[in-house]
Amino acid sequence: METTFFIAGIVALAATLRTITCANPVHALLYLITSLLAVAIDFYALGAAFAATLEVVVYAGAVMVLFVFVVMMLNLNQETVTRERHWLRPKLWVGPSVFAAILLIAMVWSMTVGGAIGGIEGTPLSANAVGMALFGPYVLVVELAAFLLLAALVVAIHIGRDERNEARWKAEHGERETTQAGEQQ
Amino acid sequence: MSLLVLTLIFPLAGAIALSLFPRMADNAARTIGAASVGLAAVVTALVMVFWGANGGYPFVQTLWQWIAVGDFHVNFGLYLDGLSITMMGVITGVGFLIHLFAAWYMVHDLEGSPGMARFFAYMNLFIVAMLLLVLGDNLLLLYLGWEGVGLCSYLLIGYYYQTPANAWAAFKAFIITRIGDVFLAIGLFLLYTVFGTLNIQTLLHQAPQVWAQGDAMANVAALLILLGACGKSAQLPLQTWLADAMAGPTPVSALIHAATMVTAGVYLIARMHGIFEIAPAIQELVGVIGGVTLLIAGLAATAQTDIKRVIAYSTMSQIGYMFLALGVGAWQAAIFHLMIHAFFKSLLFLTAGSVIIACHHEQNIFKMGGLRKTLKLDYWLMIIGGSALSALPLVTAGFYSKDAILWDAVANGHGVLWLFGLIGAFITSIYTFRMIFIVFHGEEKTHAHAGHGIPHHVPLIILAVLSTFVGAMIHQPLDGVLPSGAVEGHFWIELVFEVISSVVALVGLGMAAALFLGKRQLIAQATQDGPGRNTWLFFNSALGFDWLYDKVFVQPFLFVARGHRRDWIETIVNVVPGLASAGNSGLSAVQSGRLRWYAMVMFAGAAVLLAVLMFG
Amino acid sequence: MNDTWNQLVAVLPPIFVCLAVIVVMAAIAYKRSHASAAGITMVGLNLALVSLLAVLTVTPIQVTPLFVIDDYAVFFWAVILVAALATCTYAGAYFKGLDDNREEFYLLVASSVLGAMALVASRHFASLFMGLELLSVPLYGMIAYTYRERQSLEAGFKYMVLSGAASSFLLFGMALLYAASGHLDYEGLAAAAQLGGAGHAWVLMGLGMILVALTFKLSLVPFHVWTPDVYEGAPAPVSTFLATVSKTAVFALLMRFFFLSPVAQDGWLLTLLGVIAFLSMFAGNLLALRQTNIKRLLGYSSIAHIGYLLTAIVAGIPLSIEATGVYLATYVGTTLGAFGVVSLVSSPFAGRDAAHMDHYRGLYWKRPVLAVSMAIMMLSLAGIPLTMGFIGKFYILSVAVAAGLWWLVAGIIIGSGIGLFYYLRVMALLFMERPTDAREPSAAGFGQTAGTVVIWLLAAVTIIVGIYPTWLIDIVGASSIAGIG
Amino acid sequence: MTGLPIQYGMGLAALLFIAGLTGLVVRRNTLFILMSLEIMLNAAGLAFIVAGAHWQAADGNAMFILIIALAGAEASIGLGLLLQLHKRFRTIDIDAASEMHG
Repeated sequence: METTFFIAGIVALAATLRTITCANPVHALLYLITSLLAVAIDFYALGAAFAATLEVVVYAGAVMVLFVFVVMMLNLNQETVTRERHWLRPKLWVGPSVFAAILLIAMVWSMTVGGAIGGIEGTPLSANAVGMALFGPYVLVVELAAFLLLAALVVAIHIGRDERNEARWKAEHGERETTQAGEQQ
Repeated sequence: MSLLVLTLIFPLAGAIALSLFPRMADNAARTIGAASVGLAAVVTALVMVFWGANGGYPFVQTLWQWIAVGDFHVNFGLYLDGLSITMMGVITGVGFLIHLFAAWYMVHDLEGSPGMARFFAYMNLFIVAMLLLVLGDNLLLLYLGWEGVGLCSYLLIGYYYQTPANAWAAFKAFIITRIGDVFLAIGLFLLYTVFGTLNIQTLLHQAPQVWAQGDAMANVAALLILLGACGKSAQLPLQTWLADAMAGPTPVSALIHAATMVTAGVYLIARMHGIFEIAPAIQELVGVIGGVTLLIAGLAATAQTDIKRVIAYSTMSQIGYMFLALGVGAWQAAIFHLMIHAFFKSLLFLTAGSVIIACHHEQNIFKMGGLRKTLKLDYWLMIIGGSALSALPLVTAGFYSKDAILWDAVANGHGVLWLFGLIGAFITSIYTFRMIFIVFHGEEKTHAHAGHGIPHHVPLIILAVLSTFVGAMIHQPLDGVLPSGAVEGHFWIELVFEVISSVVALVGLGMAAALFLGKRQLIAQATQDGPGRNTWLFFNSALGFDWLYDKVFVQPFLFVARGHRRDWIETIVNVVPGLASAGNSGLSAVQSGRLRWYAMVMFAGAAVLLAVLMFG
Repeated sequence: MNDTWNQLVAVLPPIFVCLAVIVVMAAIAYKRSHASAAGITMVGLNLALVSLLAVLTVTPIQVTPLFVIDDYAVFFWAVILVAALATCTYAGAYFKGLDDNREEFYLLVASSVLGAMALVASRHFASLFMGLELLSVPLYGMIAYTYRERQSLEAGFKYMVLSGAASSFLLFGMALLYAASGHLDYEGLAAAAQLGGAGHAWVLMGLGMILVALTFKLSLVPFHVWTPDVYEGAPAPVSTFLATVSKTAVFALLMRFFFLSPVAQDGWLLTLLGVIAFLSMFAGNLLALRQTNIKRLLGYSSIAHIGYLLTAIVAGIPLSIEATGVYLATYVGTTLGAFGVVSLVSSPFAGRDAAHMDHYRGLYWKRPVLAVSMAIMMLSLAGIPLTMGFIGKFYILSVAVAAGLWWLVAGIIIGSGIGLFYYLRVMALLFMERPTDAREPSAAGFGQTAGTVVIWLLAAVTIIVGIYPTWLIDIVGASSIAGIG
Repeated sequence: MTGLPIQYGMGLAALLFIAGLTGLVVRRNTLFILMSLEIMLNAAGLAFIVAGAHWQAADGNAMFILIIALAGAEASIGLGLLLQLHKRFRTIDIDAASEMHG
């Protein structure tokens, strides 16, 4: 279990680092997916098989596909990569790296020097237990999550609308009803 | 007794309505402005009746507790006793008459330009603040009203702010009275530190128990209160603002700078009489300040050319009488004179306003003359008001009030102050009738159009009636609130002193007639050049106090300020705004608008915060 | 059975808000109508407000291990619902002229309110997290709602990215606390405090990361940088919502967390929080000093105000809860009024908001009611006596004095001094001569009238509470947090 | 104590978290900023799974599922905003969107 964890962990870390340093968006996305898959393996190693499945299906699957769509829509080319390289001058990394180091030291210190609090057995946790928790004590929060997704959906629809399509629609159907309704007030 | 609150609510509602609709029609503004104060006056009358019917005991209406955090409690409480009900009567009664007159006056003064609603909004707000001042049962509420009337006074003096001189006059009034306010505020802090309360009745009750007669702290507290009163009431050494305050519209001068606000100092000292009684040295000082001010102001009034300035100096002088009365312990006489003075002085101011409008905004008395033919009503009103001011015997109200003060001064053993008062009475007669004779007699120099209409006549006539002996018959329910201070003398002795002061007033009248009724050559020659001219100029500038203050305070201050423009003291003083400015620039630079930069600031902030939390 | 019934009653207000969301969605699907979307939302929010009275009969009550509905929560629910109602009223006038879909906005407002309500009643990290996100995610959309304006879009994106980063901090902090204690509810964390040396660093780090996220939402230094841009770019009603609902909910939560969880009462942590409060007072006021955009100015001023308010948590005395309630109620009322004026002056929607100070020069001569209300709000924000802002500030000062936090007392006083300068500058501007070429705000339509009435009411409340604060204090005094007596 | 020390799991999460944060600050391309956000959220999810595994309770997993919901919401809104930004500013350089400042 430990070996699996370490190997997958190293892969995840390396892939993540490549994601944030990579100039080509498509490559970066692939690295990110790799990283997510590696994290999923870690989940499995820690006994959270259900979470691992979700990580693969939802994260690496659904969410990343959204990114891929957008990358395709943006029509990125070699020029983008060149510009990206220009934006990633080493000088820019100095400041963030310093603070990253400070934060990392503080976090690691809190976990190690601050005191060990035990280990992980890696006992598998059944999906049943997770479901019982979600629809037991967490049921109201799950409801809230539903509203969260609804709100996100509405926002995405409102903001992501393509006005060209709409203009065509308007031309076909005359003035939009909303304007009329607004004037009726 | 919840009626009492209505006296505050009506004018307040008026002020709010007027300020929310600044573009309302002039007629609506006039109606709201005058009617709201009129309603307040009606309510005041009802309050008086009920209060009297219930035996006239002091009455506290605690509306609610304003703030209570820890040991600090301030109530929103109104206190009604003989003193505050007298003041209420003056404020709402005379105030209403002046508002009514203003409804006539402002139409002619504004001549169609906008600002009617603004004027009445300020005026109504003033009434609210003034009522709060006299009704507040604690010093914090009193101070709130005190600052409120100051603010309204400032706004109204600078009402015609387009003229820079008016704005400067407003500044001057604000700054000089503010000097007094600062002392008063320090006085309040001192009282709170010593007694742990700001409730006036509690303070007056505890003061004699805490402080021995003549206690140093009591003296300091009384002195601070006195300085506050001096600022508001235009008494020496803070008297210089009042004459310039005449820049405001004439009804303002009548309401604020004659009948009510300037007498707030007298009210304050009378209200805090318990403190002054255990600080006799300061009480003595009150009398001396009053005596000196009444002489200075009287002399200044004899050499003015502006009709409103003459009356303004006479106001200062009459308040001097009230201070004198307070100083000699004639508490009731002081408040009596306050009320009578409100009647005849607002009459004089309003009549002056009527004359000014009749003469097409002319205020210089030497450009008027012979007006008794065209302005018959104004002439007789001015005679009545002037007689009351000069305290002509028996028929005028001023005779009874001023005589009481003079008699109390003698009877309480203040011979010198009595002499001051007597000389003052003589001067009063001279300048009053000088003004009347110059304006209404002699050759006609301008063509005047007499004012007419109910809002013009009614207030003037009512005030004129009150300025005669009728006004003196009003009984003030001050017994038990203020020590009477009156000393019963032998009938004949009192009579002798009354005759003396009557004779003095009449001699003054005669002298004014001799000097100003005929060709006025004597005065004209005497003041043409040489020492006569210098004396005239000296008097005209109110004994040069403006000049003196300029030389003693303003110039040295400017000199020091100029000298230190670029040195280290200035640098230290400039550090504060400099720091603020630098802080603003520095922090604004962080607000670059760039998301990456914002993320970076947050990243750095989080890193530092968490590192400090871990290793700190 | 009876217990279930009581729990149902306790969650009636959120249920009404949920219903509003669903019905608005259905209504949009059926037929788009701005008026009915706004109307349905308002009815839902009002029903929720009324049902609070029923909730008061069953409080305090725990609903699932995640929520506790006590008088404290009910009080802040009331504040949130009132603020949301005002926002919707302003939005009705503001979006009237928008050539785009306007109905979704109300759906988003209602969802966001749901999140805020969950946040206020939460006693567990899961409900904290989900409440906070449900509060924020619709806000991304609301801020960028008029996305054809580049500023609105830019503001929305900035807020989304930074808020997302802050959420990650929050979650990581929670994970650390969970790892150290095995509990996710505030009171359960007490077990972690007893771990002593071993787990203490984990707990401290976890709390620190949670604080980073919450101080971001409260826009406290050094996480305040986003505030002015977002306030400026967002449509004026959204700025209103952001400055009131979002701040109130997060602060109420922070207060509850600090009072319920013993681990949060670590001395060093509180000192650090005090430093944040101190810096916020100064940074907010100094930044506002020479600001000419009124929305940015109000944004900066909100930084300073939350800084003052944080003093109550640092003090950590029983009076703090009362002071927080009073201060937040007065702050929300005043801010609603000030932003309401900005909203109405900026309506009908015509490109960028009328946020520059020049738009307000001489407003008194054009729209005296709005100008006088704005003047009252400025006085209240400055903390002048006889306005409710004074009452709030007085409370905070009393708390700081009672706890002996003299350096914070000094900060509040100096900050208020600086604040006086720019609030009065705005106020003076309202009464100046109106420039001839000023953009004349039109004042027609039902939405404008309704908005004006709301602002009127707020101005009246500002003054009434200023001179007669007892009733507010009594209400707040009765709203205690369940679990601490 | 047997098994994997919890520090390793949390340490990995912390490393991923800081990598994401650094990417957020360094990258100018809007797309990368959104990816960095996803990395940070994922790291927080990992932390919960690790902590949950330590206590052998379902809470960690429940929180992880909520985090995934949030990640989905953030991604959809973020990408929607990104497309609009691209349309309005004609670039995906985030520094271009800095009209408001001061």
